[in-house]
Amino acid sequence: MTIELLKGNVALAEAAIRAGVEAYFGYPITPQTELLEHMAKRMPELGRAFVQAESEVAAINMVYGAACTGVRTMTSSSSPGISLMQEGLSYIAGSEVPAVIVDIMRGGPGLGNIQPSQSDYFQVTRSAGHGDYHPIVLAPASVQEAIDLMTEAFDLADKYRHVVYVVADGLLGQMMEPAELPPMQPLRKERAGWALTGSEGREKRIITSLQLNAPDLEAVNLRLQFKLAEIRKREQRSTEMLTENVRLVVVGYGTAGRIAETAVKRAREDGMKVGLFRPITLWPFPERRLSALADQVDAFLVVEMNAGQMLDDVRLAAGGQVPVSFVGRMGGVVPVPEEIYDKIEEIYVKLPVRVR
Amino acid sequence: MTIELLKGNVALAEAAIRAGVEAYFGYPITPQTELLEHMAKRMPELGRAFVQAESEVAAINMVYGAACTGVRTMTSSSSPGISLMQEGLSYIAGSEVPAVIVDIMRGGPGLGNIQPSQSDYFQVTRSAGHGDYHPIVLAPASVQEAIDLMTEAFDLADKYRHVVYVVADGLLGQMMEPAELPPMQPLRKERAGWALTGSEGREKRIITSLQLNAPDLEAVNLRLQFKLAEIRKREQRSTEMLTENVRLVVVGYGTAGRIAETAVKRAREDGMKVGLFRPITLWPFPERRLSALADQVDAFLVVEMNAGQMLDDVRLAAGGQVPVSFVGRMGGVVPVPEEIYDKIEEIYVKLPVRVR
Amino acid sequence: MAKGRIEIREDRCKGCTLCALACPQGVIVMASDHVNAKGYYPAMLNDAEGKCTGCAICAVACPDVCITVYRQVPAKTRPSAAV
Amino acid sequence: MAKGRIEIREDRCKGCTLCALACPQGVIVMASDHVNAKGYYPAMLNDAEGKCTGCAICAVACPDVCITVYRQVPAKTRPSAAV
Amino acid sequence: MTMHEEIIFAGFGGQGVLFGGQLLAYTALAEEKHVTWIPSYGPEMRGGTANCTVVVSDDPIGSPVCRNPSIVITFNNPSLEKYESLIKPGGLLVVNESLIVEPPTRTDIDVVLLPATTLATELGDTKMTNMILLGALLGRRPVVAMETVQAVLLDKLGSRKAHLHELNLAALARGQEIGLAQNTEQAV
Amino acid sequence: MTMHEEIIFAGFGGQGVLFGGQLLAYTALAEEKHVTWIPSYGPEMRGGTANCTVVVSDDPIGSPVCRNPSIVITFNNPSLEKYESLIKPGGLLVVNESLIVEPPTRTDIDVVLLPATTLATELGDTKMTNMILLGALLGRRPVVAMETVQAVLLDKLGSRKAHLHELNLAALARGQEIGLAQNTEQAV
Amino acid sequence: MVEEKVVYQRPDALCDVPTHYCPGCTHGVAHRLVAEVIDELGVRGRTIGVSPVGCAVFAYQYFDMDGAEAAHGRAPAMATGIKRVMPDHVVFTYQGDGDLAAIGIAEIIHAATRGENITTIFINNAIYGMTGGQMAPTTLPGQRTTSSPSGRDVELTGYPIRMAELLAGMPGAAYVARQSLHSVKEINRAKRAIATAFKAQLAGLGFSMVELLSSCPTNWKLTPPEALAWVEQVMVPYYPLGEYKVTDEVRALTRKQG
Amino acid sequence: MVEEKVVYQRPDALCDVPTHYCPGCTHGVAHRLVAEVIDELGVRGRTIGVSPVGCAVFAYQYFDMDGAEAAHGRAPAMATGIKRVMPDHVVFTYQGDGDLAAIGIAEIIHAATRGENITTIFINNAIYGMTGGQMAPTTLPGQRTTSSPSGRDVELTGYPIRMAELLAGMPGAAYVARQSLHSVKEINRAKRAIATAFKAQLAGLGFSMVELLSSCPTNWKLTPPEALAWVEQVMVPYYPLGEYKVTDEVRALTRKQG
Ligand SMILES: Cc1ncc(C[n+]2csc(CCOP(=O)(O)OP(=O)(O)O)c2C)c(N)n1
Ligand SMILES: Cc1ncc(C[n+]2csc(CCOP(=O)(O)OP(=O)(O)O)c2C)c(N)n1
Ligand code: SF4
Ligand code: SF4
Ligand code: SF4
Ligand code: SF4
Ligand code: SF4
Ligand code: SF4
Ligand SMILES: [Mg+2]
Ligand SMILES: [Mg+2]
Repeated sequence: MTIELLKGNVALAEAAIRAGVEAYFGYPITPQTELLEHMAKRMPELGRAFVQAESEVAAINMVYGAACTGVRTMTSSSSPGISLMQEGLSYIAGSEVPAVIVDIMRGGPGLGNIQPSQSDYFQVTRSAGHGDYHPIVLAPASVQEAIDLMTEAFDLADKYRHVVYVVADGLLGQMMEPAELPPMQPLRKERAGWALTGSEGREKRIITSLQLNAPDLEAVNLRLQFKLAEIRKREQRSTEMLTENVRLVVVGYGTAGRIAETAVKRAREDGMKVGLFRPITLWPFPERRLSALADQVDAFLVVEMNAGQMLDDVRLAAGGQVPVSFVGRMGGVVPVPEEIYDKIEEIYVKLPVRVR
Repeated sequence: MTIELLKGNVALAEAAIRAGVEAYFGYPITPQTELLEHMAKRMPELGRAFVQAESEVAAINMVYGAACTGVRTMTSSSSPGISLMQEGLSYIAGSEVPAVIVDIMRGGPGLGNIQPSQSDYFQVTRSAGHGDYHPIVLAPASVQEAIDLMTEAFDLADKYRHVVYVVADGLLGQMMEPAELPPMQPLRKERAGWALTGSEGREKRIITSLQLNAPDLEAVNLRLQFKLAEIRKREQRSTEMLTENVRLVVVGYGTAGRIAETAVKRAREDGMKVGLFRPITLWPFPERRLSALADQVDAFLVVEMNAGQMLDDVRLAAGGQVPVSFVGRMGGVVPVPEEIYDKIEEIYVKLPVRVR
Repeated sequence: MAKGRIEIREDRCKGCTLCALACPQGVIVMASDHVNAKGYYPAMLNDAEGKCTGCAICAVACPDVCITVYRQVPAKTRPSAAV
Repeated sequence: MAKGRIEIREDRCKGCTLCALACPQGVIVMASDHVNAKGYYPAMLNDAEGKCTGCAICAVACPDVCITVYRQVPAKTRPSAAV
Repeated sequence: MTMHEEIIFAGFGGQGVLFGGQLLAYTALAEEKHVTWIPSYGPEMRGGTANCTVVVSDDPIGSPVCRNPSIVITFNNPSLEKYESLIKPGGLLVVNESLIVEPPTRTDIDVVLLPATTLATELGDTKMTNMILLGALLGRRPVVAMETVQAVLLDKLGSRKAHLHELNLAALARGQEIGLAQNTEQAV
Repeated sequence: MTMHEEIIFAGFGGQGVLFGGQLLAYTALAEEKHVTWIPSYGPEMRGGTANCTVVVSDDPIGSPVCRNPSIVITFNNPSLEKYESLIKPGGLLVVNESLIVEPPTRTDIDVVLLPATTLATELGDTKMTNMILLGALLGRRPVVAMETVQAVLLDKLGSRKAHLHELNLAALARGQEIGLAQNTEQAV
Repeated sequence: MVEEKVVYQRPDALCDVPTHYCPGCTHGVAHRLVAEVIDELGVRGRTIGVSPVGCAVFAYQYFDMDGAEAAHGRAPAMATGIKRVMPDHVVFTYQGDGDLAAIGIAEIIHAATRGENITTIFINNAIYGMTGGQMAPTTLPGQRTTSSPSGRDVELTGYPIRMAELLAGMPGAAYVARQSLHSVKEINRAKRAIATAFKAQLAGLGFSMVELLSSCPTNWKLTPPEALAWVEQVMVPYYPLGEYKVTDEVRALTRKQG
Repeated sequence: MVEEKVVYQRPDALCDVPTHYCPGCTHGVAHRLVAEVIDELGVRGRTIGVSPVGCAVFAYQYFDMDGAEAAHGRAPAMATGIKRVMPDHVVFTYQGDGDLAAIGIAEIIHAATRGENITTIFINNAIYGMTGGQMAPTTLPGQRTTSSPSGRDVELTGYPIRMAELLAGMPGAAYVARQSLHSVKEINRAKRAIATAFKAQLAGLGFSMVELLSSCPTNWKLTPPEALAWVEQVMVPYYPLGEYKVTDEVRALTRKQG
């Protein structure tokens, strides 16, 4: 394996292929198109399924179909396309089949633009369509992490038979960076015990999200909630930099987290006791670790490329113990380290002395 | 005007008509079908527009079109149909045209069932598609309130040029209850200054959600956020029962709130100092009033017909000051007052004595 | 004319009358004196005269697959299989 | 033959050459010595011999509506309007 | 004490279950009581089951649903099996005897047993089952006044169904009579 | 001190702006430096503008974007107008003199001015503009070694474009020469 | 001596369970025909059925084979996903007219356009059955439904859509037919069409669809026999029966295999 | 004495602003024709245009009249919403082939089925222009695109879809034609078709659509003249030009009005 200069979108696509994705269904949309295009080239070459669907609605339902047969399957899109997938995602979650969705977010609402954004945070973490559930959401901040999380996304999807998002923004999708791809995984020979493979020699199997009877549907939901509680317990992931003995922790994910890293470093150089907390799972939100930090620091500063969405989760994790500030840009504007630095400084000088 | 025995869905439809809705576009789905059917009968009678669209996707985009001309317009659906409207709703919000959406929620995820549920809380309050915004969300708990809020929904939509949801569940949709309809409002003659009415004798007008340039889209978003902040300031609504001098406040909206009311009354009869807080606007969440209550009580108990979604908002409003418990049913199961009573009792006996 | 016979699964019958109307021999009647567990008046074979030909038309018409059809055929003497 | 003339809005021209290829008189040429503000080599009328007929074919072919076409017509003596 | 009854009507589709409940609800409205009516909808509909919950009260109604109704009318056997055990102690159970397998066994509730389907057939129309049962309920517990029911019923039927007025009134009366009779007989 | 440069390449589409940046990025990778390359995409693309940001560093790179780059190559006049004022004090500005209206005025930065388009035409191919400008940059600030650039370039061109090897190398050399020369001349 | 032989019995591919369909609803007939064909082709063990949202939502419970439940209108997309990764399996969708001709028209047309090698059984009953009788794209002019209470007004809602004709126009379609379920004769014809459709799929010839005119006594507010008469007298004239697309390969197939 | 008169100038209905289209892209020609027709009909002040998502996303900036921007593929639904409340206004959609024939095929078919009284200008350039050249439903067999890098494989992706033929089959459609923009002669024909389409709407006759074969030099990687030649030589044979649906009322109209 060698380190190559890879574009985020292409790296995601190739990582999925190496993780053994057997079927890709998608519809072109900027800024994720290179992902679909890489699939268009590679999947037929490898004898795997690639369909450019007539729409995102069709794409997600093709994913649903392929997922029912127990193969690794995925789609990718960007914000408006993800909105169109909400019903399908809810069916997938309700039927408990594994599927991986890449959302390379862009500025909204509406047609908005194609610049980098994180304004789908609520849409991806809160429900993905109607009904009571959260998808698992992974948010890489570099091309290498995108590759690693893409691989992991399939494992998590299979493990929990659940919807797993990998979310990034157009900047990461378009960026080239040195990274290493994992070796090609051999395709699985065996299909899971729930998969539709034809009933020859066994009882028939059914995959459905329908339970007309309320108590039956409640039972399904209780199982789902139990699973989500397990995921919440086991799969919270985050990374930190310089969070020992600090007064202020900056919280940001993906590109915003990465830009914040530079700002934090500069603030440290300038003598401020500041650290960085970067959630890697947006759902389950790494609340345990953040709550622990809330006991040790004087304030949090949330950085997002939106109007403040993860902010709610940080506030919930902070539990009213420390003040939480916010700095963000919207509409496809990417913040620069300087403006985050300025905000850090502004908050830092006013930090209350906390008696512990 | 007389008090009639009215079915929730029919009352919503007729209230919209009396509020001057000039165009209805919808697609059948249980448990809101009577609403569409009432419109199918009444709108042509009145010479107004009714189209049974080919899908919810088409319906919301027809609403978008009609809304651009400055007339009062609406659609109605239930959970899976609402999921399909997410992209269109995001366009409407991004273009800042007024539209009213009724969601008669049912059990999910996926096809789920058609029983009453509140599991779209996140989907309706958090974003409605991609991009940074919240729709206004009104949640009636009785047929009369449904009528009143339906009327108000159009006023709010016009006032803020924004998406307004009226959300209820199948129970309220199907229930008959005495209520009084307002008189028929005359249709507006004048169209708003932003509406598309043909450019004869004036400059052309454009309605779009597209701003390819990031700073331009950020400007749109800043305006949108400003508007949302205004709404948050002015439009928080809730109602309360017996919340003076209590130790525990039960928080529930819509049907769940109403069922909780009975439980609270019984608990009072049995000597527990318990009150009820019923949010009427789910977004903006009535956080100011609830925060004030958090200063006065020892605990909150949230009741929902879902796995605990408004719970986040109550926790945020409580700000870590008081413990927040939850009781809920899922999958279309409607809780009965008895089980809420049991939960109240369970919590009440363990309430910590809070020193104030 | 071939000789036939049908069996109707009364518990499955929804009393739609389609078999009775389809039968060319008119030997299916609807019960009028009792309902089945689902509350329907079921179809019944009323073929005292043995007019049923086993044509299976009723079975093809039935939306609920309630009807099994039998027909009498000359018995073939089966050659005893050499073991 | 009618006599004509065209004006090309150089700032709008994208140098696609379609007008030049369409002109039946061959009197439109592409600049090779300068680009316009957008960086394109614009089309230009090169009609020293006055061959342009004002047929407007170039204008119909132009995707960027850069061309205005004029044609010479016998002047009519306008009756002086009685005021 | 103020009146507050939670009443369930339960039976097959086609037995007029929902209309029986609605008639009670309309009557309660006419008497300016508070009232809610909720049908069960959804899977049961197609399965043939129909039922509705009517809450009638002197006070504004909170919950329109309940675990333990104070009154239940069961039109058929599955309904009896489902609801008998749920009725509040001291509550009332009105049973269509024509379609049951075993009679109810609870002793802490008030029970009215009557072969409503048979009685309806005798009156000349099985469709009258619901009126007979409602009559019996009101005979036993006058949640609303019979006169109001009659007036509301005639109003709802309207002139288009004038030919059915007599029959409906007779059915109500027949039920009421039995309800009243058993009332005397079994009064606790 | 460790090296960390934030470099913007900016010009028209068709001038090889993005490839210029990529070549630098590939070279940085070959030298085992940390590097990020980001194109501007979106509305600008259609408007004809093309630019990219390359960050090269001895340390892992946090932000791949910056407000104040340390080095900028402007391929045309709009880019010069946009970026001159943004460069960090002490930074470097490489200007394609062929397509500018006014020369840069800042005195707190290092400036290399060269008529790259004209020089490229002289070399026989306007497409060499990017190589000349990159050469000039490296002449002035050897962010990466010229030998590595050459090796990576030949590798990227491959045998299919073998006929272009010489020309590209010549363009790089021509630029480097000017960069070096002005370096001596204007050294602060 | 005479013996008794069974000349008709429930097909193996149909589970021995009651259905939730209303009395006289020909959804039941359509199910049985599909099951018979699958039995006769001997492919039950490698068939996967995709159920719609509509009255046939529980089709997966009735067919004795692997099955999935699609979102409303999306069965062809779901079937595409399945078929692409299970090309050796038989994949079919079973869809109503609301499902296929309204919300799902994009998915069915594109499945046909792509020549997706699946089979669609399309139940045209001129109404939305499951939701209680609203107008469908196939509702006839003047037909009263709960959402066209004064009868379908073609001025406002247009004319009913003829899906067999429309899909026959797609080059990717190998076999497209419309049959009816209103009489035993037609039922037998319908079964032959269904058999041909599945055979086309087994031979890998592309998309196949059989549209079946079907009754909805409940929402039409007719008795079961009246409903069949309505199919014959009102629907058939608007929706002519027959084969609308039979590629040469399909024709060869039916000739060869009888 | 001779005078000079203007024989061609920019139509009023087109704003005097530069477009973002690539050099030689015939989207510009289509815009101009629509604007000319609207001017000639004198309806600019009561016309509302609906722009698509695609290269023509900014059409609303170029037409000098009220305009809205639809979601991808949903222009016909949006236009329906507008037209139903503004029946006296002229409402048209302008859509690309990805927009109309892929994601938006349900909306266009149902607008046609309903006989929605709107006009659609459909730009078929056999590609997704805006997103950088992916395969469209109209991409020709063997055509290389970024999502069919070895050429469109009809086995896997099916055959291109012919929208004019398909929509002509809808009873609600009053006028459906396909014309091309590859030469001045064809451009003039296209204009006549566009005029007929708008006249049909003005007369309230139902849905009208003109499909225009259009070039995308950028994504086809051809020069503008080569691109026009490709339209003529490759596209026209697959997409025959002509009028596919002209109801008697429409014919009467064009006869009467010339
Ligand atoms: C997205 C969505 N929209 C609407 C519905 C409600 N719905 C369920 S079935 C149905 C229509 C069924 O009609 P049809 O497809 O004709 O089938 P039939 O019941 O007539 O067999 C509708 C609209 C739904 N479940 N999901
Ligand atoms: C829901 C959604 N999906 C995808 C896109 C991305 N997108 C923008 S334009 C376009 C296709 C444009 O192609 P076409 O309609 O043929 O128009 P052209 O650019 O060729 O004129 C796509 C897929 C989008 N904006 N929204
Ligand atoms: S088998 Fe034929 S004759 Fe016998 S009952 Fe059935 S239809 Fe009648
Ligand atoms: S056709 Fe079947 S369901 Fe109908 S009456 Fe006859 S046996 Fe019963
Ligand atoms: S008007 Fe005709 S002759 Fe004159 S330049 Fe244009 S095309 Fe040529
Ligand atoms: S056709 Fe128009 S844009 Fe093209 S070269 Fe001629 S004037 Fe310029
Ligand atoms: S509603 Fe209609 S289609 Fe549905 S099961 Fe009943 S009769 Fe059949
Ligand atoms: S990409 Fe193609 S369709 Fe789009 S403007 Fe350029 S040439 Fe025209
Ligand atoms: Mg139907
Ligand atoms: Mg196109």
